[in-house]
Amino acid sequence: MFYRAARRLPTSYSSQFLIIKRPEDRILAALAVGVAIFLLPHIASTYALSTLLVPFLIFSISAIGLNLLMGYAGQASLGSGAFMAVGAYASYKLATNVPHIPIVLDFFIGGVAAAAVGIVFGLPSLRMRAFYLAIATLAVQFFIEWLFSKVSWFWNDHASGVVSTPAFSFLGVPIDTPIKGYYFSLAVVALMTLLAVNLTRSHIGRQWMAVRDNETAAQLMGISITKAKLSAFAISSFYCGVAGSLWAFVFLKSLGITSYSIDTSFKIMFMIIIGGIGTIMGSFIGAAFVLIVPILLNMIPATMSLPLSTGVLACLEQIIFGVFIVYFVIVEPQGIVRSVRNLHQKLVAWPLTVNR
Amino acid sequence: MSLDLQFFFEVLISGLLTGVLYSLVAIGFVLIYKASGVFNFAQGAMVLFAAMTLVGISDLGVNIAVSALLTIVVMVVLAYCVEFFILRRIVNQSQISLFMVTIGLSYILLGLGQLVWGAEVHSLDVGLPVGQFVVGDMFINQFDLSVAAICGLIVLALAYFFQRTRVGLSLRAVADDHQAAISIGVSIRNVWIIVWSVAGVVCLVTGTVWGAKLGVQPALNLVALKAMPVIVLGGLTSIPGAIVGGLIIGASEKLFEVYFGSIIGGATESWVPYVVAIAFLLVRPAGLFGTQELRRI
Amino acid sequence: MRNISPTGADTIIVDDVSLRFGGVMALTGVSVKVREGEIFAIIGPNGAGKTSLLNCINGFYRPTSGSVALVGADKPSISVSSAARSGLARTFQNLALFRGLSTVENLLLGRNLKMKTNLLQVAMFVGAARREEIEHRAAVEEIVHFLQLQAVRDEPVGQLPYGIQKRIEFGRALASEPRVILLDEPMAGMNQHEKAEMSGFIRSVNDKMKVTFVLIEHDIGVVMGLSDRIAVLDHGEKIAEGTPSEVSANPSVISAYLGVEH
Amino acid sequence: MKPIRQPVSIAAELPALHRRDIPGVGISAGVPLWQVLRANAMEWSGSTAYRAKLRGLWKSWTWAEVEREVVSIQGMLAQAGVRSGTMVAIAGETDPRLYWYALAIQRAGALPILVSSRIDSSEFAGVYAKAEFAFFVAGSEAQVDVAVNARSRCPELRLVIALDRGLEVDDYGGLVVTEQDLRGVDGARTRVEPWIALQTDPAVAISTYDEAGENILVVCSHASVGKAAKEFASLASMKANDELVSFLPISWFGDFLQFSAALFERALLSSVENSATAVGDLQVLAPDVMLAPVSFYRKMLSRIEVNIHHSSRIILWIYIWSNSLAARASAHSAKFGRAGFVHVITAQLLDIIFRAPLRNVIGFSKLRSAFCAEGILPPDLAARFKSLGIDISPIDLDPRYGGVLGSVACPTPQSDPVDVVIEGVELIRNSAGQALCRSDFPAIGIVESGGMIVPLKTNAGGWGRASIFGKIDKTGTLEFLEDIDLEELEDQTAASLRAHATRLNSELLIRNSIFRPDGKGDWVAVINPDVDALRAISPNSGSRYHELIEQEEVIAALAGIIRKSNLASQKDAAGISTQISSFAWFAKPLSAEEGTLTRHGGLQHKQIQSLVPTSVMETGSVNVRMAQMPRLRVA
Repeated sequence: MFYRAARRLPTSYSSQFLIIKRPEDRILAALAVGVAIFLLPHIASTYALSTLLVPFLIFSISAIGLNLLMGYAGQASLGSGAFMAVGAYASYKLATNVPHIPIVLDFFIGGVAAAAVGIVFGLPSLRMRAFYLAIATLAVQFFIEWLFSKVSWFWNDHASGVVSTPAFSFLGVPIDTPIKGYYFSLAVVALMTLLAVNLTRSHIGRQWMAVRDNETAAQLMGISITKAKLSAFAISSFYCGVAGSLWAFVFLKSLGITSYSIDTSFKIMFMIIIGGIGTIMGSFIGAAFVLIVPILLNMIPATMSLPLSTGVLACLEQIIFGVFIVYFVIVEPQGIVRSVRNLHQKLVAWPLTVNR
Repeated sequence: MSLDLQFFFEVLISGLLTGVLYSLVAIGFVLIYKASGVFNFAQGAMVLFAAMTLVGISDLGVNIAVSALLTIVVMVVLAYCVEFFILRRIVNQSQISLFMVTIGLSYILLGLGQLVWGAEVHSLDVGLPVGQFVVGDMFINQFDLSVAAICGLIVLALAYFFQRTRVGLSLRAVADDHQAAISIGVSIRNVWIIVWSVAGVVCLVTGTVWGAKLGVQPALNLVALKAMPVIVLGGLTSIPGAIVGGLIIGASEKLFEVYFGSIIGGATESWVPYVVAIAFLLVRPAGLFGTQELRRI
Repeated sequence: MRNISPTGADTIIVDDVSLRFGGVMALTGVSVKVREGEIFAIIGPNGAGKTSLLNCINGFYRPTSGSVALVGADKPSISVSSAARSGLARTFQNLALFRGLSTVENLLLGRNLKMKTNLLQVAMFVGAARREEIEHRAAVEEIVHFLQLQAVRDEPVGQLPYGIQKRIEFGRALASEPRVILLDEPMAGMNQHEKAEMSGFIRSVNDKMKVTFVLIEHDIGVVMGLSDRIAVLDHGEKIAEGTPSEVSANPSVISAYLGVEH
Repeated sequence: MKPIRQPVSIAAELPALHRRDIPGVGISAGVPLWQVLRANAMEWSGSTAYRAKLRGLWKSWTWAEVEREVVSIQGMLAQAGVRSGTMVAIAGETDPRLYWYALAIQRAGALPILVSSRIDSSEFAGVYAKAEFAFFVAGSEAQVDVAVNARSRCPELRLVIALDRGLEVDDYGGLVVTEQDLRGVDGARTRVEPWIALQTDPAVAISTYDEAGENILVVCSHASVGKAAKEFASLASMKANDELVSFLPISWFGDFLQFSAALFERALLSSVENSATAVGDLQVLAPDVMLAPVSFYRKMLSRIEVNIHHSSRIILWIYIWSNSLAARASAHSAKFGRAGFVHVITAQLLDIIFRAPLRNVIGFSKLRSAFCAEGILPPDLAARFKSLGIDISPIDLDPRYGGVLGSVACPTPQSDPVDVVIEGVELIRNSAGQALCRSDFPAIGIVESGGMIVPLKTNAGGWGRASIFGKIDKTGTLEFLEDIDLEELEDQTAASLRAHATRLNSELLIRNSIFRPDGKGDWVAVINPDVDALRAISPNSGSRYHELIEQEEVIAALAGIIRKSNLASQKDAAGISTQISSFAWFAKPLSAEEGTLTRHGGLQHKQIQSLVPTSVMETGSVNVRMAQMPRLRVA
């Protein structure tokens, strides 16, 4: 009853480009943004900021990245973690060896490096389909992990494999406290989300979806499969790369290959499967979901005073995520976003049922 | 025979024998893929799960043979659950989403295994011979040889199972053509259960052997991941492919590690198999023994 | 049935094309000349190699021997996408739509080759990119209007009825403003009413936009009514070519059909 | 045509045009429509007058814009050679410009001839033979093609003005021009003085059909159009700034009158994109008054019904409760002349919690259709929607158009039927006691009502509703029918049809069947066949439904059944015997879920396959479509 269909008359094609179509939703979105900017940082404890919100923002970037590749271009990838690593190490090398250039540029170049790697490892996608490709991307994952654990040049030949990242400042403001980190990553997320949305609603996004839905027909439209797939890989990796750099510089303040392991890759994939494959919104929902569940789990023993060891909790977490994946792929392949959309339609149609 | 040549052969043979271990896992993959068209990422987890169950039960003081039987029962139950909760619900979904499901499955199994039997390393001794004996002037690991023998036995057993028994025949029918099989009245669900059970048994054997070699621990899962390059290399649907693939992978990773790995920092086994597999795939997208299905326009 | 066959210049020249799959000869020495602005039908029993011929023309298959030339194309259409660039559009016997996308998006993809803005512009989505999007959307709406697709404008095409999907695919071919459209059984599985509608669309596009058509169709009634010239294939060989009346009079054609009638 | 008079400036008479001080009168009926438009433009220049969906986008025009548009169109037409007395045919659908052209043509003193948008070239030639128009305004490419095909039979046809050419390019040797081309001509914008018409001057000619299905041309004077429009407005209780929806072929009389009514009441008139999108567009448009063929209107209503019934239990409960409450309220008010206090309150509450959202959804604020009869709707449905604030006015049903104009409720039959005076119609009894009626212009009521029972309006006691029942055919002969008991007549027909239904439905081949008039006094049986049974008798049992219904054997079988039923009807005809002239079937088999078929069950022309006359069946040669097929067959 809050949503209404009546008297909403589209009067120009550009009105189709509105990112959020319904005014009601626009209000909601505005509220959400307002909360994210003004309320959250101040009500949230430093702990929550640094262990929940910042990771959420960073992971939603990489989730968007993977979603562009898997959801829109339909190319399965298990190597997102590796691409994050590439980004992180690239910007680390840059930041440490060329200290004067602004940090944002570092991150950008980190992303570009990841994109380059992405293109190289995207090449197999031209010959391979489905899980063959997935295996190929596993190769990326393992190779990159090995590379950054063995070749000490990447972390400036420090004794230990884990090095601390240099402190940095943005526009003269040192990003040192969690709040600043939060705002910084929020800005980055906002920008990259906008870009992603633009891509997906443009003809480039359509080309990706065309390749996903029907390669033969896509060729027929004069789409170069090679270009489409590689561009998808490049941009996806770019997003992951930037996320990787943020992860090292803003969240961990240190750099080690262990935080970009295959588990990370899986985590990101879970995010988009649960959140909603092929939708930008889904990336956010998924990220939030995947990050919040473990925290809730850890609360259980405290609240219900159950004697559960952390090891048990870890196992439970694994099982739960496994169940979620199976559930969503089988029951709701469109992810949580789908359910949200249905709710919207129901609201619009109230008190009638959604026709069709 | 010159020393380095001898050394080469030693490396090669040990590689081949490791490859046999990979093949063991891969055979399970192939069985499941042939029967239910599922690319079972959870294979490694199943191996680990089987091994842990075995160890766990025997640690309760149960005779090893009995606990093996019990484990088999568990694997059959598992197979039934998989059929009931997953397979019958995901008919006509895209292969990649089936793949996703099995990733979820592997998480469940890993979690379950560790939840029930604990995450610490168990040593497992099933009385396989250790030590080495000498052929010519080469040292060969008896353990690996016996593993090879076991592998051979399994292949023979499977061959008998599929060629001679009724179930095996119906299973082959299903593998060849689902619709046809259904139309001649093969209960596809039963076939699924059986195959997953058989795969479970194979997993148990594999797990036992691996466990005896490296000790039963979650890390086994990662080792089992290598079976994936093996099967894509061998071509998903053929057991000989799985074996040959295993041998190739095993040999190549060992040789590479020994001759180049040291130069570039070692521990290259983690990725070399994949690179080899991809190299093959780029030449033969359907793998060594796989058959290329042609697209109809 | 109309017999005024336009005296246009040859657009597509299929010269002595043979196609072999392993042991099977799909086509043996087929030569066809399609004239500018005509509706050219290819008929024949099932498995006569009709679709293979179409696939040769727009580059899905490379002929084992012989050549296919699209007159006025910058280069011989060796690949599918280059064929598309040189103004060749195509629909399929069993639809090749982008099932996940809406009708409008499918049609917009038809105009893909006309979209020039690059990644950066698109990422900003202001100025050129926006203008381009709007302009092509307008062009697509023309087709939506022409094919009466307004009701399904924003529906995902996957769930739409078969007849509509056929129409959308036709529209997608149209959207690329091609010189030649290859139609593979455009009316398969339609009822008489839908067939009439479809041939109406084909005819008026041919009349008004001067688009050349090459079509495969089983409904002889439709073919006779619609096409200017007909080529008859049987077992991969061309057994007749000419106006509808000539073809239907041709004894070898009749025998070929009666031979396989059931 | 009337002799040419000199145009005079209308500035003088403008004040007289709107006498808003006198309530309920407004602009007097005799004023030509374009003057009404101008009056609106002067008083409410800013407010929106028309809305239309073009290429998926909604465009809207204010009264002032429309006025300017009409003037420029007149200039354009004058440039093209339209003079006073010229005849200009118009055909098209759902495009407000069509109306504006009509106004511009009237403004030029010429006569607009409204032609059905679904006309074919031979009918077109027929209309031409009657009117010999030199100009033709074509709403869409379809009509252009019709005109082009008919050009050989229309020697005087000089110019086809195409409003929407789609992808078309060919101008057929200068015959076809687009609007843009004409605007291009220099001086197209030269302002031409309007033509001042008398009330009795012909305002519009409408090409429609008489009861025999023959194409006829109805000419109406400004006065009659105005009166009819106002009458219609009151019938649909239309108010200023009401929103109307129109998507009917312009030639449909009701459509033109709706347009003029909207003009008089200055209501906002929206056109949906096309009939396929109508339902969706309606939800967005949220109109106050909808004018639609009964079939469509019923579809809307029943769809809402179904929707509500499938929505949550609570909502259904509120819905039913609110309806019963509203019903009680109306009963109460009927009894005591005012609604009970409690009822009013609760009704208000319900309106807020239930109907308000319902409105937002369906876009029905106080949706009415003047063309939807209580008798035609399933009664419970009608009752429900009355209680939803949708009041439905009774009207006669014409099989082809789903409704006709001029059915005004006539509560009190006048005592003395003879001295009836109809506007411009004169009634006399001849020696045979038969009443003859002479009219200087064919009035709407008369022509539209060909062969039907119409209540005629008298001016006894001003706009008193006193009336007589008479039957007037298009020659103008009126015979009185007081002695006929209409209900009785209706019942007998219904009974006979029911008998048909039972006979047909008892057959294995036929699931169920409904009947609708074929406009020639006989009936069309629309059959929902049992597909499996059809397969059983068809030579190729594998064939699909749409193949099945074209097979000779199937058609022959069905025809046989119907012939049997016809004979039976003749034999045991108690009173009236109905005959089935032809039968049709649904384009796709109706499942049980798609609702049982009532006599008026949601059925549309486009759902029906082409008619197969039973007579054809008798002569054995079957299915013309197949006969055309060349001998050679595909495997």
